Amino acid sequence: MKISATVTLKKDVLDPQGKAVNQTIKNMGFKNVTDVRQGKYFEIEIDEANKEKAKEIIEDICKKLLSNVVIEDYIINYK
Amino acid sequence: MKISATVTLKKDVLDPQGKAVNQTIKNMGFKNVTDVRQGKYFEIEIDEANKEKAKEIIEDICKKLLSNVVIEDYIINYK
Amino acid sequence: MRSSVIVFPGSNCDRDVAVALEKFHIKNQMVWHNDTNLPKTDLVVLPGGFSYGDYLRTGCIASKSKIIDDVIRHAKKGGLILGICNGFQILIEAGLLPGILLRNIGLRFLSKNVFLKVVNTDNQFCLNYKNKDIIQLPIAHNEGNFFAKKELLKMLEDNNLIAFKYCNKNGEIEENSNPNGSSNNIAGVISEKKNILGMMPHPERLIDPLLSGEDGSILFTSLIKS
Amino acid sequence: MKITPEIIDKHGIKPDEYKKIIKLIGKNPNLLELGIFSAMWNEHCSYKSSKKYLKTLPIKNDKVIQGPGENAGIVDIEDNDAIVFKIESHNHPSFIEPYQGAATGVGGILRDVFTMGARPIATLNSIHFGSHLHSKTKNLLNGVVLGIGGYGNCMGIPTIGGEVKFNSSYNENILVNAMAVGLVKKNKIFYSKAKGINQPVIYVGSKTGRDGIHGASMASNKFDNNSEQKKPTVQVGDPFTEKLLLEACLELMKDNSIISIQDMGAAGLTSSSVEMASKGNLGIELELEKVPCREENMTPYEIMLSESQERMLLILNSGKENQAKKIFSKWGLDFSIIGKTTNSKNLILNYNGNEVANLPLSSLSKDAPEYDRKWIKSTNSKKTENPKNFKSLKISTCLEKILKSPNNSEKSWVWEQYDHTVMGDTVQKPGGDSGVIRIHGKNKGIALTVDSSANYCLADPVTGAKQVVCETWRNLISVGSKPLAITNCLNFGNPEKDKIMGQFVETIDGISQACTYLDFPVVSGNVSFYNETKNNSIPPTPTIGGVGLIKNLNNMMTKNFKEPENHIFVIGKTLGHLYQSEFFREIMNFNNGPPPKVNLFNEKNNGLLILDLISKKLVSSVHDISSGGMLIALSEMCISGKIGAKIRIPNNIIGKHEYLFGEDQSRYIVEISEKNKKEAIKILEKNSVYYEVIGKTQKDYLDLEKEFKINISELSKFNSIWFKNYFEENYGS
Ligand SMILES: Nc1ncnc2c1ncn2[C@@H]1O[C@H](COP(=O)(O)OP(=O)(O)O)[C@@H](O)[C@H]1O
Ligand SMILES: [Mg+2]
Repeated sequence: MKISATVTLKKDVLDPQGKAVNQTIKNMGFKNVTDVRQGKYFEIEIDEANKEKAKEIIEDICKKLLSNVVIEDYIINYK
Repeated sequence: MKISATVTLKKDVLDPQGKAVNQTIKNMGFKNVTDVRQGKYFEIEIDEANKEKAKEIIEDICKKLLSNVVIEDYIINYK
Repeated sequence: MRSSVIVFPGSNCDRDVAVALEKFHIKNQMVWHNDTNLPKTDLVVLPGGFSYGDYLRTGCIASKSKIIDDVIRHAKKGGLILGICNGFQILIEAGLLPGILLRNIGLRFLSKNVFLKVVNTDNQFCLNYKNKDIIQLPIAHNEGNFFAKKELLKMLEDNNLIAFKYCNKNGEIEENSNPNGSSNNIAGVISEKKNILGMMPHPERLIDPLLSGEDGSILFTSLIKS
Repeated sequence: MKITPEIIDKHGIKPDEYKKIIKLIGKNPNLLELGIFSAMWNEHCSYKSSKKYLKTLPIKNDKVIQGPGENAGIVDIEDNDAIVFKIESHNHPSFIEPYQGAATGVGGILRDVFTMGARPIATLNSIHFGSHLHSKTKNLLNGVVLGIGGYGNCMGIPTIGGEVKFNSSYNENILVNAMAVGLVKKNKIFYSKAKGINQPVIYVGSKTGRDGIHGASMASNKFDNNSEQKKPTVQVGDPFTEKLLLEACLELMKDNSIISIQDMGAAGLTSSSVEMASKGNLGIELELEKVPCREENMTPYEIMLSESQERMLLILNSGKENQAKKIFSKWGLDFSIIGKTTNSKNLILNYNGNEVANLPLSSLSKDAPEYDRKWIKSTNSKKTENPKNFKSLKISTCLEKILKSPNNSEKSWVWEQYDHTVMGDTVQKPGGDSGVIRIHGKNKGIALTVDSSANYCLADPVTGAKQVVCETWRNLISVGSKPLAITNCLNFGNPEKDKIMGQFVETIDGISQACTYLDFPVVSGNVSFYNETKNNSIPPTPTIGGVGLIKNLNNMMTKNFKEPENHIFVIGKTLGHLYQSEFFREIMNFNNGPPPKVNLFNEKNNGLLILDLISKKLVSSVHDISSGGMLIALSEMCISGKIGAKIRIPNNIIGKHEYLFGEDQSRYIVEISEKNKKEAIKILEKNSVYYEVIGKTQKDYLDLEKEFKINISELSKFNSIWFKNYFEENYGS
């Protein structure tokens, strides 16, 4: 099963990359872009047919590794 | 309008980060994870009510800035 | 004094810091990240470098290494721990120091000498800086932007847990001499028990007049001062 | 599969070359065999256009341990220490994907160095871009610098020198040349030559993917029924894996398990296996299913032609496999026994038990084509045309404009993105005439520099090439090192054009003359042809990387003025040659005319004299005069020393613009204290070296009598502002 997860910085955490991308987009002339936040995207291949079980495992991995809970949030997307 | 885009390495392109993350997940004892690919995730706030127009702009930004089409693919997600 | 430098895959200042330790007669051992136990040691050093290529988040994967459990035990017993650059990032990911290190504000790797104000000399690492509180050390990092939320910043300031701040050559702590965007110009922090120091600048790179300075030496001579 | 003329063409093989292949191997090649020929016989691997001329370079003296022909060159620096170094280009990949192109360029050249048993101790780079106004330049510059830094920083190897140049002739063909330098014990050098029959052939490092299967990939795509995606021809670097590979290789090299070792660079497994076996005059047999692969269903064709990075091929003494495997698995790297050496003198490839290729090795190496291409002499620019009158231009305005120009700006924006102090032995950082690295644990060091002068070379390839070698020599001298040897990267257009071939031939001639005269041999290098787009060729751009030895680091010299009230000497004669100068280019927008003449006698004489003054501790600072001329050199000494100077222009000169901005060769500016003046002059006169005393250092101001007086901090601003402004418009991108 393929499951993807996105990890983003919490709202109140500074996002230097997103900020810079936003600025560049503006400089390129796209005036109506008002904000950009950058995060990480993971595509995980898991050998587990049971959807619920897979979900639990990915949750666990997100918490323990893929995100730093102090500053980041994660979302898991099931296709 | 908020639109997000994910940029991932093309299928045959080496993904050193994904590889290292995959290995770590294995070392942490999650035996049934077989592959991880890592990409970038962007959340873009755009001041454009027309969905089609917004889509076009984001496409353009993805092509020109957020991805290098030589090695990366991008997907735009409309919520 | 005995020290252990932990070597992670991708560490690249492990030799440099070992050279510095030995120069000041600290008996050092290199310890592989995959070992479970530290040898008998007074000081644990997590060196600079790019452990695991800086992949995922800097210091994150290394903080899951086998040896880290024993490093945490060492910390709890009050043993000394020094994390330099990537070592600082690992300490944070391992939960031994608070805050987080984000990408430099300019999004560029920065390698240059910076001025630092020694803010706290009341810890084993900075004892000898007493009379010389403006020093110069090199930085070389991509992710040294120390970020802490308001409450944490206040806690660090109130409890005097900041070791170094970026400053100008006159010791003034101002925006222009903040190379990476760190909150309150913070370049290094210490733990509440003052036995752990994490810092972005590299003291081990300035221990020789030939290398245009010796401000780093003082940190090592502090360590051996009893 | 039938090999059609179209397939042959797609593999870059000419019809007569194809005939030659059939004759050499006595059969029609299959697709895999054709792919192997295409890789081995292309210009990049075979040097078919350049070989004839490369053979004429001076490659020996008593310090040279290894000249061209191995992964890198090696020179002796005494006490059983030796320096391994080479420069290589990664031009085309960097234009397509600047970050990855530049990064893998650094990765590749580092492997060339550590494959010989050396620990890399420094890297340098020479990068050329199009006009700063060209739409692609900013992004390319940014990506290349990030890529070089990204790889070198992660490896923990200081990047301590380089050059950055802009010229519209590189608009569609940027140059990224990377140089790596390593330290090895003289008695622990490893070579690529295979020895012994039935010895195991080992693959280590990263897995093989479908990276960089070049032009050939297009051909193979056609045969792929379900060809879903266009295959990537750009390799992605993984500096983390390379760091592990470095440490694992050096660990294994501690004992005598390795018979020979070769990195997989261009043409990957093909060229590495062919080179090792043919150098050893042996055969080699590989089982391709044993090659660790990253993707499923990789074909033998893809496996042999992949250019995946961070891989090495080893031949071990049989019986040492297990012990070696332990080391590589400790570092988390793939390790696989993929074949053995044989006495057949053939390359035999098997895949799941079937023979899929069988070629005589000689057909791939020594019998590969070697061309004597047509060439014509370059029409050198003459002093016929002159620019408009410049005599009335204010010197201060010209100085400001030159200091602020992209090519003459100081480059700290670039080198501050490179870790240049890691390893704790950087005794002279970027920004000086050469970087200097201490030999770990000792009080000696090596000086390193890379240089090029494409403008001079285009105007007159022979003189230009001589000049670059001399400039390298001068940069090494200026920091107090004895020049030892060079490596060279020859960047040119299409050698099938007689004009370009002429530039190449003449460049080699110039390099040879200078290196021979200065006893400054060429020990390694690389040729990059076909740097042209739509018939626009780059100018001939030989890049020279030089290495010098400082036996006692207490004698190292720097260019920054040290204190006020010292005398300023110009060593060497100023004739005022302005053609091809930065003054003509930046101020007059005038690009014609010949480059300055190079007098090898003066070059050597002046250089050795400077070394003598340095070793006798008679000078406080030294800087060579190069592009921009005397006033630019003076300004740089002021800026870096934060010390001013008061200069008097002599009366009896041709013209002050010529005097101050002329680019005559073999000149240095030196700072000498009152105390040492007499002694220094005595030595200068004894050696009949031409010198002038042009003024004195002073506090805070550069003061040119009757012309201007400017504060050093302002001067410094002029020189540092360009990069900041260029990128601030587009902050952080
Ligand atoms: N311009 C040159 N001058 C001298 N030697 C050269 C030159 N170009 C290439 N060589 C030598 O030819 C050999 C093969 O070069 P190359 O194919 O670039 O090496 P690699 O296989 O390591 O990439 C090397 O030993 C190199 O030093
Ligand atoms: Mg090689």
